[in-house]
Amino acid sequence: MSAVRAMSAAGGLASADYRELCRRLGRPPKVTELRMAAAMWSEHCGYRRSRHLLRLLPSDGPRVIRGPGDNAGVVDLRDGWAVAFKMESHNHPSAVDPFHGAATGVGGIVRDILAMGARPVALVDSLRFGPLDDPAARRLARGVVAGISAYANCIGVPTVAGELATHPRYRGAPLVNVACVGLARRELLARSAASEPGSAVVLAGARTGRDGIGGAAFASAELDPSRDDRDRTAVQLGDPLAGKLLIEATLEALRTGQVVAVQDLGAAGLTCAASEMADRGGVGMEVDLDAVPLREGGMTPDEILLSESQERMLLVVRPEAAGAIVSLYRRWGLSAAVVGRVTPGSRLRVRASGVTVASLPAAVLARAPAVRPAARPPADLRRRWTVPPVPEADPDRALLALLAHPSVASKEPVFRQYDHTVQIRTVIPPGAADAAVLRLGEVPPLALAVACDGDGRLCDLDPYRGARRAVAEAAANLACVGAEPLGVTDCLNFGDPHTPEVFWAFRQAVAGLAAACRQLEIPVVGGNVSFYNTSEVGPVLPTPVVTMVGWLPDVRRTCRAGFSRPGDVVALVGRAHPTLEASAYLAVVWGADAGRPADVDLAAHRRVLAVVREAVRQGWLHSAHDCSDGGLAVALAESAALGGVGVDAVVPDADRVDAALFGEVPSRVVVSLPDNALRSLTSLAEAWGVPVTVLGRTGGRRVRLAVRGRRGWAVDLPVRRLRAAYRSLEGLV
Amino acid sequence: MRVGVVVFPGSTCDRDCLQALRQVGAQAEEVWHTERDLRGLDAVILPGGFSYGDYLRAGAVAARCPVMEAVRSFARAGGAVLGICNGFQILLEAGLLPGAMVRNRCGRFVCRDVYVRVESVRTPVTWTLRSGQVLRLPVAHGEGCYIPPAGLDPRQVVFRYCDASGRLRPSANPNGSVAHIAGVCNAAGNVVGMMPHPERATDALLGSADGVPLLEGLRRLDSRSRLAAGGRGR
Amino acid sequence: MRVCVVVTLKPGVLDAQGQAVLGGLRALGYRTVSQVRVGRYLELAVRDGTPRRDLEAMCARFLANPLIERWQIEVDDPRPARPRRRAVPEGRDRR
Amino acid sequence: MRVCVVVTLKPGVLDAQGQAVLGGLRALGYRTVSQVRVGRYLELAVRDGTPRRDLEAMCARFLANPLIERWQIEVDDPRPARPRRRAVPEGRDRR
Ligand SMILES: Nc1ncnc2c1ncn2[C@@H]1O[C@H](COP(=O)(O)OP(=O)(O)O)[C@@H](O)[C@H]1O
Ligand SMILES: [Mg+2]
Repeated sequence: MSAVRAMSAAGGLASADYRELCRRLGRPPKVTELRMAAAMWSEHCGYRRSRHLLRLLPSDGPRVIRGPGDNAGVVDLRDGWAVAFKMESHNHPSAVDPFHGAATGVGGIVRDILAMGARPVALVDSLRFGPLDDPAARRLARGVVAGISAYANCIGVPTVAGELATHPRYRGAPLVNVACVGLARRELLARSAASEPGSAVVLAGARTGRDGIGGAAFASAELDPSRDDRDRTAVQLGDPLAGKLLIEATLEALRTGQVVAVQDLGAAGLTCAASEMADRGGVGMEVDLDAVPLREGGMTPDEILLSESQERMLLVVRPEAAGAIVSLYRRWGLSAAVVGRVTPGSRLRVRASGVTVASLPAAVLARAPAVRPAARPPADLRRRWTVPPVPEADPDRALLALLAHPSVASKEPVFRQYDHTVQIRTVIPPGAADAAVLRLGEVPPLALAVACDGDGRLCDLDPYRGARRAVAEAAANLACVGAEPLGVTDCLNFGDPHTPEVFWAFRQAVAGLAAACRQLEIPVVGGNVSFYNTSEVGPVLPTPVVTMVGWLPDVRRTCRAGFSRPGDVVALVGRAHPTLEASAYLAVVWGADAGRPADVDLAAHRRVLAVVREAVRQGWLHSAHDCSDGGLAVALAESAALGGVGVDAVVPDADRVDAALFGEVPSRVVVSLPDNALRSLTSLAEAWGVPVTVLGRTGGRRVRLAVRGRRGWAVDLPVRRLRAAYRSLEGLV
Repeated sequence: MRVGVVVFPGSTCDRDCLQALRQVGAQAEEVWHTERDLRGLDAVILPGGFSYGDYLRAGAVAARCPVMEAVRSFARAGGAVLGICNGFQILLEAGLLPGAMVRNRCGRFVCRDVYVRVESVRTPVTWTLRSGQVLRLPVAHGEGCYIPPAGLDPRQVVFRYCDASGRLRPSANPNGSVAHIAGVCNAAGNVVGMMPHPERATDALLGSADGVPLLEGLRRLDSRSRLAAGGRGR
Repeated sequence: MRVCVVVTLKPGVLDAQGQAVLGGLRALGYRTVSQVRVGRYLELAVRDGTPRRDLEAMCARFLANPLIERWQIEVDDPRPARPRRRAVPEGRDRR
Repeated sequence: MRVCVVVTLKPGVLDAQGQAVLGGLRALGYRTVSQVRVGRYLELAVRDGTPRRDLEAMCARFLANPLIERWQIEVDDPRPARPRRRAVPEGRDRR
């Protein structure tokens, strides 16, 4: 037994897993095999604790070409064009080295899109940090933003949307999720399943070095600052120039028609790519490590197999074309070499210096044994559903505080550092509307829209409802620019799955995502799970993040969020009873994360979105903005601040003034429109059974808000002051 | 008019330039960075991006690659050369334009729309415009703070950052450029470098179409030389 | 006092900049150069007598990334009466 | 031989990086730092005996931009029998 423990410990595999490996092999593993299994059976690569739940997510739809299980999901667009998208986390590397961690996160997700044969056309970043008054959190935020900016700008992919929120529960454990969207010709879509025995296996891109060894296992363990030395090798450095060249070279290689399959090298490096490609295709593969182009001398076979050096792709190529593909990469200034071949059977054989260091069925590595952790709701949940008695805050001050909170404030200081205009597609840039809009010169006048949402605070109070709200909000964001959803990719950020409360939240969140996507008929075509997001302050808020991609039939018919003209009617589409439970108002003004979040009525939500979407497409609206954090008052103030136009409005009453102004509930959209369009809007809404309430009119230089049935202006502030509060992130990142 | 767009390793705006040139009716083609012969081209664009990762200094490595010898002879023979953003930096590093570029004053990458005022109409990109005309164009760069050499001839300044009404103001200058300079040309006027991206301002949908006349200037160069031959050059 | 800090990547860490510079030198015909590593150089004006451990802490916490970089501090403190030898002389080299 | 090159901006040229580093140090509470200049440090492996003027030319033509930068070359040539004093010692400073 102690021998088992010693062996498994040396390879980094738990003893139960070690026994399972012996059973699958019918013999004890060689040391190299053990290390390969340890990497592949890590949570990060193996999805051991999440796989059975992820199956609940609906992944079918009439437009879906590739769903989960591939490097990225792909949905059909029109005229032979398809859109690929996927989101991934790079939380742990970013905690250790924010700049390089975030940069390599961008590189990694871009290669997933590339591996589908798609040209990356947009990036989306979703970020969480501890409160920014803490210098350490500010440093993390600055480093992460700088890292994304450095990599994304350098490879010429615009970063067009994103999120940034802060909460004490992300202190020391930031979340860095990046999504990439790509465009592909359907007939050029690549496969990731190796096939055609006899084909050559080509490793292309950067040379293999010692960086990132053990990264997969690293992302599957909690961060321990005292283990500085061990983490050291886990930091990977990106080379964005190589990343850019890899995009061009790989797309060119795929156009030759000689590439049978391709996959990026990510976690667990060559081990993961080779075993997954072989397993997916039901073939074997031989790899000769002596042929791998190395960056430094003296690397052991294990290091070569597990290196997480960035900017590499593994290609399966028709044998007669191998030479041409290798020289194609070299012409782009990258290294490339034939490192093996596809074989009949199902075995992955690895040789080094003429010795076989590993020979095992690819499935042993690629199909990690499943684990079903225990789940239990937090004992204090019900207590946290009770809202403490709070007095009514001064509405002016509450509004300014909400606008200035990093989660609400303008993210311009962030996205000003991102090139968001390269590739000349960006019709609605970040910050201007609820979603970004990109024109598609390939299929005019179509356009793509992208939005990204997730609310850890809501999920901490009710992960099921919180996840549903994230889906609902992303869909609302798309509707506000006139777009219809094509699909979702998600990133699930949670703490240690061995903690039953954490795993319960995970399970609830997946169920919520699944229910919402099913009912809204939006397929989940890919995603990523990140566990072990834990620091001294405990696990992070349970944070499922949803990136939703949609399309517009006509890029000229879209809409922004800011009031654009004085004298427009301001109306609220959708009517639901706002509540202070789980509201940003309680959190920001009263420091209370309390109450049970309102659930979203998805049937009603769909109808509201249908009305908004159609109104945008008809060209009736001058602005559309959904009510989210901070409720109606914040939505109105944001539209005023964005457009630089004031507003006088009377909001529907509630039991308290603060609830009327700042209460939250999904399925409400603030629109502005000319008088002559109001009748069209109301009759459309009537046909859908959706209430429309006229709130007031744009104009002037102040935002003045009253509550129906109550005297005087509750809020009366110059737009200038709202704008100043809204710009509170200036200088912080 | 045949316009070549040079593709350096790490260029990111090459495809955008090709697309925008074709949109204004120019015949546009890629020129690989190892090319040594630019015969047959009427104008050359060095596009934006991060050539060679901008490692060392922006544009430093690209300025020393083979195609730049060809660009040098092309320019010497009077050919029109436009460097945009990284292309501008490459021209500076190659010594085809005067001055140098350092990091933006704020220390960060800046992506936003700016206004520039046309200061010289004696160049192949501005000859169809009015002096003093204000254009709205996007910038996206980390190293755009231009430092002119001592005694730069003011006639070599082609664009300056300004506000919407054409006034020179520090708040309208995105990078701290000396004297608000956004673009310069060589003494002969045929080589131009500019930080803003005209190819990104080719449709009101993208926020501005003010880049169109600049690219059209290139496309219509032959009519400019006819004008010049007829003695009506500006 | 003047403090010079040289920050370099640890051996084995990918140095993309160094590669690009080497390529550039080769393209210019300097074939005698076989390797280039690129680092950062910082020159700080610090109040005289600032203890060494403060300087070390600045490097470890901010000026360098201890995971991938190492650093070298040279202090030019006028106070201790030691010979003023410049470790990394300032200014352009005189030929 | 090993050649170390330090490239710094000429005085008077805006050093945005230096400003940013200074700001960062201040934010961390290091108030004794009053100025920071940031430069580049290059370590080249060059064939022994490469003449000084070649190194100068590399700097003037490529490694630095003479318009805004100046440089300092330190050569660690094993051949000339002079004391092997490292100008910029490599490796992390030992305490
Ligand atoms: N939260 C999730 N929702 C839907 N699909 C997921 C999720 N997490 C992972 N997947 C899918 O599981 C597969 C494996 O994911 P991952 O290991 O991140 O892929 P890769 O390593 O190729 O980037 C992918 O197809 C991915 O889309
Ligand atoms: Mg992948």
